[in-house]
Amino acid sequence: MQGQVILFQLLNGIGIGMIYFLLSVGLTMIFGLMRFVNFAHGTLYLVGAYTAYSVSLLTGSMWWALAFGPLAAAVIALISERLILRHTYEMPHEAQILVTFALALIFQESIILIFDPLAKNVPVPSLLSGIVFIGSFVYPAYRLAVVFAAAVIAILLWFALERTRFGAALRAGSESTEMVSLLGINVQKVFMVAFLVGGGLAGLAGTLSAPLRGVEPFMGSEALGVAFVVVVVGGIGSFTGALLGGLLIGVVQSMASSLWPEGARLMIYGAMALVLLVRPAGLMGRS
Amino acid sequence: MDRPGIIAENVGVRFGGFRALNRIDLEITPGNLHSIIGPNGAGKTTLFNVLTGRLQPSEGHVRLGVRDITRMAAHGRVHLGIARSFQVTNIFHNLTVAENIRLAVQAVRRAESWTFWRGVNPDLNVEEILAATGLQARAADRAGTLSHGAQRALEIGMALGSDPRYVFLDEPLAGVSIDDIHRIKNLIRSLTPRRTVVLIEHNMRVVLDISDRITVLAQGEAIAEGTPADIRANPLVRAAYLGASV
Amino acid sequence: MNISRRTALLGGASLLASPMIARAQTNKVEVVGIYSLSGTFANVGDLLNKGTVMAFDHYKTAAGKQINYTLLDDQGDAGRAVRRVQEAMGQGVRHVVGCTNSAIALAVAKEVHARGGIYIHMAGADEATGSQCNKSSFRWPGASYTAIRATLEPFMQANPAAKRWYTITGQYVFGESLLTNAKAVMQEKGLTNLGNSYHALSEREYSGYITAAMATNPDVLAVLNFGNQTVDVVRQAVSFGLKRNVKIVVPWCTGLDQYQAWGSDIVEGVYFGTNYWHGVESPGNRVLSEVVRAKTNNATNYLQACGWAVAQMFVESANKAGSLDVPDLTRAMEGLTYEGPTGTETVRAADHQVIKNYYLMRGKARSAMRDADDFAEILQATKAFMSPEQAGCKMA
Amino acid sequence: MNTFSAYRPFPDATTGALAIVLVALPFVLPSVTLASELVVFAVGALSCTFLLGLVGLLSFGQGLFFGIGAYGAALILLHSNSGSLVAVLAAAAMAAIAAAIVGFLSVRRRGIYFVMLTLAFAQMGYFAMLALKNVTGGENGLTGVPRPPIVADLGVLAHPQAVYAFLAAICFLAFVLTQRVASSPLGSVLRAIRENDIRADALGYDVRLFKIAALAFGGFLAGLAGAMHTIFLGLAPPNTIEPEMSERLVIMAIIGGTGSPMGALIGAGFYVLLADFLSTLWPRWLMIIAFLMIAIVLFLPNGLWGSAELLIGRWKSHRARAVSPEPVDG
Repeated sequence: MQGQVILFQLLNGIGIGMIYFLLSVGLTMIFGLMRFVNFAHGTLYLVGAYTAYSVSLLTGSMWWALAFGPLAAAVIALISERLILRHTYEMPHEAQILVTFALALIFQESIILIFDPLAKNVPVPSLLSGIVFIGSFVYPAYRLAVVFAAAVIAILLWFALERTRFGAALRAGSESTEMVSLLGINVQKVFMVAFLVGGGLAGLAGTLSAPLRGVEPFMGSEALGVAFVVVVVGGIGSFTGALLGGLLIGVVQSMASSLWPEGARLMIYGAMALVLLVRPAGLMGRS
Repeated sequence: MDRPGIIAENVGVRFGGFRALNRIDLEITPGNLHSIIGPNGAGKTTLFNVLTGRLQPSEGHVRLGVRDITRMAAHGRVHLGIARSFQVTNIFHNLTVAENIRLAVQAVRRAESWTFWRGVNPDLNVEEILAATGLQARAADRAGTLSHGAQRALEIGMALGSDPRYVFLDEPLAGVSIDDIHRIKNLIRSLTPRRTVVLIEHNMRVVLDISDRITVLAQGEAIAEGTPADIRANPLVRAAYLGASV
Repeated sequence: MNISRRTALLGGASLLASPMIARAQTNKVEVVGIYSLSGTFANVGDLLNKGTVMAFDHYKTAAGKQINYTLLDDQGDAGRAVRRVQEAMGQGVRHVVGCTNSAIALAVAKEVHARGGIYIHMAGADEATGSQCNKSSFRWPGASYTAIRATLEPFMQANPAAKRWYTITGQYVFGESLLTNAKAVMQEKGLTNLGNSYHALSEREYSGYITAAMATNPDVLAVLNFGNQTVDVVRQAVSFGLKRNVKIVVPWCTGLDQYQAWGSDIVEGVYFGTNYWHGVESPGNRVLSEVVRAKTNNATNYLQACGWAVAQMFVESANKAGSLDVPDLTRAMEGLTYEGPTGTETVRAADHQVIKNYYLMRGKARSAMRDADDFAEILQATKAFMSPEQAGCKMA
Repeated sequence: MNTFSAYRPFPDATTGALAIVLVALPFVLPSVTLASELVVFAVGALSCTFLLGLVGLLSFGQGLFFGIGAYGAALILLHSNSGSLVAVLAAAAMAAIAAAIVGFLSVRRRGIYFVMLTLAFAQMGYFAMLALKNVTGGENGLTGVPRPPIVADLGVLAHPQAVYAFLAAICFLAFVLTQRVASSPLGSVLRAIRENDIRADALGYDVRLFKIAALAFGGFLAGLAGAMHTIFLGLAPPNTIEPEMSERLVIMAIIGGTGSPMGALIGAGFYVLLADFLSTLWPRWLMIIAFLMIAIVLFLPNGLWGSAELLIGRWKSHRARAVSPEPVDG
């Protein structure tokens, strides 16, 4: 029995971890590319989730939400990059933190204005609303679908980063800042794409998790905390790091909820501090 | 004189798969002006970093006389009398010239550096170094506003601030105008024999003129060592490095 | 103070933070409300405040004087709440209502008591009318003891076969207090407590706890926490198919707003305990429902009812006392009986707890709902309260 | 340039200005409690101003030390019969020790990694507070904290005015101490580390040790503010140790400008007064603050006080030029 519980916690952890990965991959790319600290990244997750809520309310279908959630987040990411964030690239860290933190506040308060401060439910797409039997245990079909979808996206992303010239530039740039200009690629364009893709993925994370946990206006800042942990654990700028970090944090959190539930949250920060002290650059980072 | 020398034994430095230094043995004799020369990428600055404590070698030892200082941090070695200047000008740009020197002088007075209940001590020996480096007139100016040559002089002045027994100067003449070269060259020469000077320099005329000993590095290996005359005559060095320039 | 010099000194700043509470006027009574409209608890504070505003708009006067209500936003911060109360009371205010969480209520209760005011609130912590009770503070809702007794006991009576229980509890004072009470009931009834999972205050992902619960094969899963966490735990438990063979009981639920957050698919068949339900037939609730319907065109939720109730208690006690002096009000309040949102409600003199109904409800199937808000039916209404001695209230 | 990194004489004109402002505050503000809150947060923001402005360390964990100061003072006052001053100083010392420990663990990392580590420790501190609820009261906090006289029977803190006077005096001393440190030999070392830590190391300064010391002093200031907060309110609520507290202190410091200790007072004042005023106007007041934050960062990179200083400096040199025919600076 105990072994089976561990197996299930592992499965849960992978599910959470995959969402953490989607949430964090944009943050780590932008971080790596520009040494830019985006405290507004959680907002994109928030936007994705609320778009999912609105779209599923309007159309009655979660499938449309899956398209619009990431799109809305990507557009918002792009607009804020063009309008505000790029003016801060030359500024010190603290200025960037303050500006992006302020942006996050603005979006959070706007959500409260547009909707209201209460939590909302987002229905699971009817096709996936059932449960799957695994031995004597059951598992929500939707959660399995999320793991599957995130895995597919991770593979696609890996392909785009490994097998295309532009992807190579993006990856090289995020792992070493000077590389992009050396490769003779338009840096501005790389930044824009990073924001667009990274924002879209964070939005997708929000969209996918909306039926799992509902939506509420403060989910963005909470997601940001987790995303930071994942990025630092994985190593700044590393795509594989975000994947590994996301999975590690997801599994640690899930396992801890069986072993030491009240400390589940403490554990992820503990894991982060531990990784930083032992491997300062993160699991996959280069110092 | 019973001053200890600085000794490198079998020092090697690797960055990942790249060997920056390989089995270097070196002895810096007290009171000498010892130059390290070699083509770009030969490992000169890496050797400097190992000897002054910015970098720990992957293998081998660094000793000061009989004392092993391989693992000692850079700031600790300053207190043993080992100071350095940097290849790329490395000064406090937003502080005044006098403040740059004063910080260097203050560094070896531990109690003074931790004093927080009163203003800075004006008695510190700043004037003398300003005079030696020819920077008196600019003492109150922001260091960042100095000309390149004056900044190089300030670099050396800061290295002298701790009144060191060993001064490591990394390309002090790089980018310095003809007029200043002579002045800085004389300043460096005047440091010995009271102090021991270790010098990295590309200007061969100056190196051959003022050095007591010269070590030649190429691709991380010491290929020759001797007096300027020895080095001038060494066919290996001529082939590897000096070429037709001498 | 010379106004012109003051203005000259700090420019706009003095104007900026000008006191918004008018000095005591003889024909008016100043009442302040402490709610969080920003910060972590903004989701609750806004609705609570609206309830209070609607009540004062409706009653207009207390003891013949016009009510002048001012909201003090505590920003979810007990320190700021106390500071604003200090400030208001320094300007002569004596009547304070409202709170968004227990920490704020306990801190404000001490402050109002020390400064000789009266405070009516809706804190969930048992201490409010227990170890930390005081002469100046009154609490409207039933707290954790009530929630457990009024929910679990009738549930157990109706489901004698459900013997094996598992609990998921929020790791904070209120959750602990629900758990302690629940364990006591289980022990009294000789039920098996299979285990408990604690989760942190900031937790959002419960699949781990739910999996742990499922592994023990329980008959009943009791969800012991509040707010959004309750919503999340139940939603995720249902998504794991738990409803097929496990009964879910949520002793502390805010009713309508949470049902709306879940949707009827989740609510169906789940048992809830709640302090208020808009469908209750009573004179007090009729008034409340009409006012809320007129203002918002919606049914009343628990938060609005709470905000309403503390304001109503103030008005009722003032009218009974015919005075707004704090000692008179306190005397009038002790033993006050009035038609409140849950029917006839009484303020118990010994610990200043309002004795009122608490409801056990069960979610309806979508097809059985008469209107969009008819999520659940009331199975039982109970007035279950700890005795003041049990609660440990020694009036200071 | 008007930055903390420029040497300033001690005491300077701002020392006197600070004294005047602290005396005037309770008279110009609508309530003395508002003035008290302002000086508490001024000291809290000062810890960030000091670390960021003088040493170049952006700590997102000052809320942790604020919280340790707040809870420390509350526990001392609840469980011993020491006077208020001893409680405040002891709590601040506890915070300083905690900051030194956190510093020891985090100064090995630089730049953004350092920021993340301080953030993580601040989060851990919050969860630890929740976990130790027998000591800290969990999410209810510690209430009913007594407010004994300052020392023995002297300095009774019965009235809000007396509390303000006590807090303002501590605030003044904290600012003066910070100014003193900034213009001392130690301050010059910290400034050098901020400018160029590799050079400072090569000159013979143990950069890590100096950073730890600076963090301890920053922790002391934050702890002092936390303890003042407890004296001010008579309670230690959980939000004193929440991560939001860290954010708030950093925001105040940056809004005010980290170029001078006065920036902390201006930033704290701006935030506290604006929050107080705006929250009565519009529940979504945070949005206005957020817009102002962006505007300040984009258009006044030196912060409010830094920009004001620049203006004053420009005006002075303009006037000097108008009076004397010779240009003043070359």
